[in-house]
Amino acid sequence: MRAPDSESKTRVGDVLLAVEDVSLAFGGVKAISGVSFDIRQGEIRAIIGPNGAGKTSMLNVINGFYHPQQGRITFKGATRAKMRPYEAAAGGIARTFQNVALFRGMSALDNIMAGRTLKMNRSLIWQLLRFGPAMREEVEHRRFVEEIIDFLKIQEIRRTPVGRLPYGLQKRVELGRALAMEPELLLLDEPMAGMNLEEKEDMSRFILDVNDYYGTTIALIEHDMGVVMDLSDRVVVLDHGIKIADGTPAEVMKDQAVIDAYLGVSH
Amino acid sequence: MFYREAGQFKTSYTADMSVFPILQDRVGLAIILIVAVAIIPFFGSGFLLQAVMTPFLVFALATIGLNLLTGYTGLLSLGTGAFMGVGAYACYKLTTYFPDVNLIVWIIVSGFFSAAVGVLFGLPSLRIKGFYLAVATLAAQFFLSWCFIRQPWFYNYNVSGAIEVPTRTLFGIPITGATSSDATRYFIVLGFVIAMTWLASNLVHGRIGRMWMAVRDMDLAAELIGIRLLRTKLLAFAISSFYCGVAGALMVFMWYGSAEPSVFDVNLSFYILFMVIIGGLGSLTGSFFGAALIYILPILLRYVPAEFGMPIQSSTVEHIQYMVIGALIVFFLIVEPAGLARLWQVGKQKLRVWPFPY
Amino acid sequence: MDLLYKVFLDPFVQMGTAPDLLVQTLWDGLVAGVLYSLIALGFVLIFKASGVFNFAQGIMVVFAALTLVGLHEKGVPAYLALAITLAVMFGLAVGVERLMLRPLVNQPDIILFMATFGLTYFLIGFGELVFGGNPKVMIASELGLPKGAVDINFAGGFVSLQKIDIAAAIIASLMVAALAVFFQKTRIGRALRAVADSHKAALSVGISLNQIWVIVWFAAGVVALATGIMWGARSEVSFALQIIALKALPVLILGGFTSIPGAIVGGLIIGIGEKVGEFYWGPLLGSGIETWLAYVIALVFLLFRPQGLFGEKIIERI
Amino acid sequence: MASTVAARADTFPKLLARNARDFAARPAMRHKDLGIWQTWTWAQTEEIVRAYAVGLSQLGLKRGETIAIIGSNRPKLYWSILAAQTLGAVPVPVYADAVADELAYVLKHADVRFAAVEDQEQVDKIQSVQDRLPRLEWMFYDEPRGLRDYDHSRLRSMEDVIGDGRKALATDAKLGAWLDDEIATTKGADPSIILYTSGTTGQSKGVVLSGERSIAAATDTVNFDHLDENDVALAYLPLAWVGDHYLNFAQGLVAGFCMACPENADTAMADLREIGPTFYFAPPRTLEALLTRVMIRMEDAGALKRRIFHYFIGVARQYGERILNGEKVPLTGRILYGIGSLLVYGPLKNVLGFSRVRVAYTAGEAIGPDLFAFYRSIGLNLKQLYGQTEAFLYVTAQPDGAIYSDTVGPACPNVDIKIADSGEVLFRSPGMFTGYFRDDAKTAEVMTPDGYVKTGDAGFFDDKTGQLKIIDRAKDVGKLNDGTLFAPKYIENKLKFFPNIREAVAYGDGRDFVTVMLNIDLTAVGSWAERNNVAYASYQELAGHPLVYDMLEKNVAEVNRSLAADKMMAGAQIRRFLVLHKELDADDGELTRTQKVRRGFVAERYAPLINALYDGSTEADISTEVTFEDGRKGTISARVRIRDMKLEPVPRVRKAAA
Repeated sequence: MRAPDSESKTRVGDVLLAVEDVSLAFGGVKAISGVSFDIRQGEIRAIIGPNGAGKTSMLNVINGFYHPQQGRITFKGATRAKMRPYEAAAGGIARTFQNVALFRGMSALDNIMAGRTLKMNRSLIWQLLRFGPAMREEVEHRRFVEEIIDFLKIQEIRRTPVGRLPYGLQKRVELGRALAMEPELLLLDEPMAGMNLEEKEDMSRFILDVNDYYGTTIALIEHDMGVVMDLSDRVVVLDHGIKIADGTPAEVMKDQAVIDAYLGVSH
Repeated sequence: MFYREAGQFKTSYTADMSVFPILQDRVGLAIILIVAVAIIPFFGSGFLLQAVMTPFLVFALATIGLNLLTGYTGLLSLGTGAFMGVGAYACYKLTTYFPDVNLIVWIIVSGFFSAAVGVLFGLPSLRIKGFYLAVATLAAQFFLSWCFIRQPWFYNYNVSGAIEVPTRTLFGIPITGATSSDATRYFIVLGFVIAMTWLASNLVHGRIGRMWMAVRDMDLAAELIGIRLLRTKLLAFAISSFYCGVAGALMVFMWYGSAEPSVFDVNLSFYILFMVIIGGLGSLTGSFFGAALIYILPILLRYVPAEFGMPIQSSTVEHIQYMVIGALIVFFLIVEPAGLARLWQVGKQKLRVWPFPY
Repeated sequence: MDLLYKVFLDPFVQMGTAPDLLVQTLWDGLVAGVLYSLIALGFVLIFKASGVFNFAQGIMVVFAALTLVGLHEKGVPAYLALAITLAVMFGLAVGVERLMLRPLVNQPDIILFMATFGLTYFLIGFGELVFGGNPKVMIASELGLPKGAVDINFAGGFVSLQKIDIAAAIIASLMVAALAVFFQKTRIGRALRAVADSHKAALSVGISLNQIWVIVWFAAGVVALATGIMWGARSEVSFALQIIALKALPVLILGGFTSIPGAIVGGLIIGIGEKVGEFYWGPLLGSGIETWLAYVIALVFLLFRPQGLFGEKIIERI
Repeated sequence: MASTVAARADTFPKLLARNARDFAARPAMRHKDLGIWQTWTWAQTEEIVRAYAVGLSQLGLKRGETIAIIGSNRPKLYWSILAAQTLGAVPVPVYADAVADELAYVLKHADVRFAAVEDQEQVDKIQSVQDRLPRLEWMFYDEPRGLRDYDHSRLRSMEDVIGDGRKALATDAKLGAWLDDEIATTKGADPSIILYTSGTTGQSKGVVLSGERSIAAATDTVNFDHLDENDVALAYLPLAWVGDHYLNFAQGLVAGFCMACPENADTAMADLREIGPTFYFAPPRTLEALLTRVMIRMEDAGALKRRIFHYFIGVARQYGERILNGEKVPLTGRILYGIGSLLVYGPLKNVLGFSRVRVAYTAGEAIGPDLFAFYRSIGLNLKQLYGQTEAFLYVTAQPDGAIYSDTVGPACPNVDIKIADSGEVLFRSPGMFTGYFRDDAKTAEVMTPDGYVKTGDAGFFDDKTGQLKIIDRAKDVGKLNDGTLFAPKYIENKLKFFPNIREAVAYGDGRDFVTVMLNIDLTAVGSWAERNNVAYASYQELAGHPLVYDMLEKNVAEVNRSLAADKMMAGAQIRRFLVLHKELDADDGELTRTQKVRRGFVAERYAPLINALYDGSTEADISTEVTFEDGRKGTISARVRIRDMKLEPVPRVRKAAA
């Protein structure tokens, strides 16, 4: 029973992240050219577009993995020129990946615990002794992580090495790891790729719950238009690295440029 | 089969996160410790202490050191021998200049020297990975080896070019040199190994261990959750080299008694790397298994046939040893690429679910 | 000041004042470089076709040379010994493929790398067991290789070129040329190149991966034998050579792991670099710096061009 | 000893106070939550319950009122029960998986103004029938997930209620004394709880139990099985079922032992293994499923291990029960059994979580002799009991050392049993109920004038063992047209002892002969199909497979043989049978929530099939409506084939011997 729409509008606040006139090229090949859009506090923002539209590149620019040749990115009011990914992480941007980038040799629990790294600060000496403050810190964060495990309903697989988990669960663990960072902005790169209907429904539920429960702002890339319609407050549409539409899902669906772009690749 | 886990439940995270959560494992560990501390030194022969156990422990310590770097952080190093050498030479120089300070202190301090050198040669790890990094560590290996051979200052200008361990005492008991007993030296090495294994285990089970493994498993994702790669890698280099340095110092002071510079050549690096791989990357238990197999097995090869009245020429034995080790490495890699630690784990798992197969 | 002068000026002054010595040093470096190149070539062959970083290439050189000399010592005529050695190297290739590569297929690189360590140990033990561990003299003259030196007057002094070195350079060039022809013109060669790109492509050429492995390991064995003969003729046949073989690593770093021209150029750079370094700068530090100079050159190089001389810049994608 | 003191405390809140005093630091409740076993001592439990009670009273819960408790086994729901009882209010537990209609009926019948529920699912369910429950005022939930945006004017989290109560207790000094007063005011004869029976027929009835009787009964059995504060039980059976309320809640409070709640239904097995209970109850169904899983998992073991396993299971069958009963066993037997313990039984019990079990019970239906023997032979002290909600569970229970698979034991301490002329079992017990809630007519119906309760079960005392033997529901025992005695359950149980048969329904009363409808066991038959390369795409296809029919025919023939051996039953052999195309399901009303077949309902629903069984057709069409897990409805149709059976000759010669 989700809050009625009118309420969800009030939940959306000021601009959290603004992308202005960003261009990115790899050795002459333009991936993104002159794209501007913003993400507001508390909203679920979808980035859609046909394959090769530059969606993932856009996320990579936002969290500092790629450095755009041109344009500005303003996050929480601060405009930055060049940012390292770990600085983006420290600033409150978390991320999941299209092809699950979990730490395969570690258990689900350890993966999510790793997401707490930035929040933990006991020194090497305490770490070596692993009692006193270091252990208290571990316990405190373990508790936090257990809440996430409970939230994502992955209790049974806590100790399983993630490499052995089915794909859908890996995606869930990855979301858990991102949540463990307590991000202000959560970037989800095709969170439902390769999932069956049931898994998709579960994941949609989780995304809405995250947005609702933790108040996390979410930017997601998704192919499934149904999912986008259901989840997102606003949608930005990219095609060949250019923004072709921006608005509510309903508006975007009616946009002729969008229809053309999608018809071109319809399958 | 021996496990009775029903009823071993955890009511706190501290208990849940302990390194040995199962009672039977704790009992097993206690038995091993008792044997190591109270039985071997009193009932073992001098040969067992001096030629088997002490070297085994030294190698195990070095293997743990390299495992922290290669197994946990995923950084391949071929410079272990040199880092061990730094520890040995640092300790030698320190105790020469300050003979009154207790040697145990210098062994620990020599680890810091080794750590510093390790960090220096770890700097390239920011930009280079995999085999490329291995070459960087080879540079360290050959450069440092060269230093030990060509720079007489390191070996106090001895004519032999080797370092001789002076006699040092602890509470009036000689702990190094010809007058010290095998048992004393064994105890010191054992103490270091137990303490440092415990510390390493603490480290890898906490935040730092997770950071290392994150870097190993997927460095890009690690960076995106806020891990600073260079710092993390350098920390791994520092701590790994610290362990190797201490192991090197122990090797010369508690085992060899004197050492030619060639002891710390590239072959030692490979030797330790074998132990890591055969033992199991990313496993402390495996480090002990690896050291045991690679070091103790050849000893058995040498003495067991003799015991059965099959005298074989010692050079022949050595050649066969090489062949057997080589073949074993390939064999183990084929049977279980994840090393003895994995075999151990699988076996343990089998016992835990016995009589079920999985 | 004095030190700065010694490091930055004095060596160049020496080069200018005694160009004959410089040329002699460069020649020595070139010859060493040729041998490094040959070892690196063996690495590249195997790495290209199977992705295995063959640590055992060094010991294969020793093993091949040892077999050749050992057979001759036991009374086998030189050329017959050469033929038998080739057969042994083929047997080795088959054995490696059957007993090592096949069971380890699809394992991570580091595991295959470690397996070649095992192979190294095995070959050391086996070689010593059969032929003994003492250094041996290469049967260079029996194989028809030239002896003695050619002295060339140059800039007031003279440069001494060993005939065997000239022969080495020529043979190495021929071998590289032969390999180039093999890769470009023959069906198997094309398959080998295909396999470097994708395993499926190789299958479509109609050659099984296992056959390809045998072929490349044999090719690497032939290269190793040639290297071993050259090297042995210059010094002696001993197991110390396997450490020198590690020099191939910096060569590969410079040249890239998959490029044959890279291996040649890299080998020459390293060979010349370390001889020149040793001759002019070595005395400053206490000599013997050639043991590590190659690695430091590679390391410095790596920091500026991590992808190697001929490699392409890698764009990381996530 | 705990029980002697317990005799003086005649309500559960009084017992709680005693435990908080006597066992203050001992664990009262554990719950696997957030990865570890969260633990509350008796002292903590009392503090929480008192705060909770104050919180509830502030919201208006008063003496004599009812409060519904709905959800799985969770500490907060048990505390809701205790908090309500502290105020003299009466808790009414409802099955968590009850559909909205059942829920509405119970809540309305029990006249609840409050409901303590587990989570969003239950809140949604109640809200969907809210218009039928005008008296319902407040709902309290344990799990806040998904409920944040709900209208909270009539909804509160238990955490908040407890928190408010705690604050009130801290600020108002008199409140504590008032609470003590409330506890003291409640008399032992006052209703303590109302348990709604799922009932094999018709609407459920509210069984009212009083505090003093509940505690008296629990005290007897606690002494009978020597339970004390060091014991641990896993509360994994439905909280609304008398078994859970008796075995875990009442016995736990009386003995002061620890009740552990699993993380969720999926992890119950793993949690069982972790917590390692010392007191364990499982219905035969669960034990059977467990054994099936053991055997299937052993199939995948290596040949050597499998041989070791089967050899020592054989040894156990030979000596295990005798060793458990303390009988004389040859030395070789003891040695072999000792080795078996080390290699098989010990590890097996460990993996199943039974290592520490001292006392285990099974009840609810007949248990297969092999099944029963298996568990006992590996050293699990499994016993049978017979009981019902109206008795507050126990009527009979087997004492250690006198265990038989086909009897349910002698009368429990202080229990009187009579067999009526009709064969019906009647009892009078310390824990017997005070009446059905708001249904005096029904109460009068089951009580005899001299104060005995009619169980509705037919049975007799076995001559050999002196223990009670239950054959069937009294009203279900019928006669064939030729006058032969027909006890359907007796036949069904014999069928169900075959692992391939999950459920059987026998018909024959007022007919010429006996017929049965069978349900295959998907796990067992599925694994058989896999081994024998029998391809199938659905349950329906597998159930109708000719090879499956062949296999089941052998089983039916064997049952006929055993029926023929019994002179009473020889005439009631199975003449024809069929295999149902769908599994009988509680969601479709075919089974009760405790998984018993509702014979009448099934007969109505499958009337075309039953007709076909008796009119000689070889197959029949059937179409039934089914409810899916998510509540949607659909229809399944099938053509079901019918097999004729040969009858076994009745061995007259043995008549003399019998």
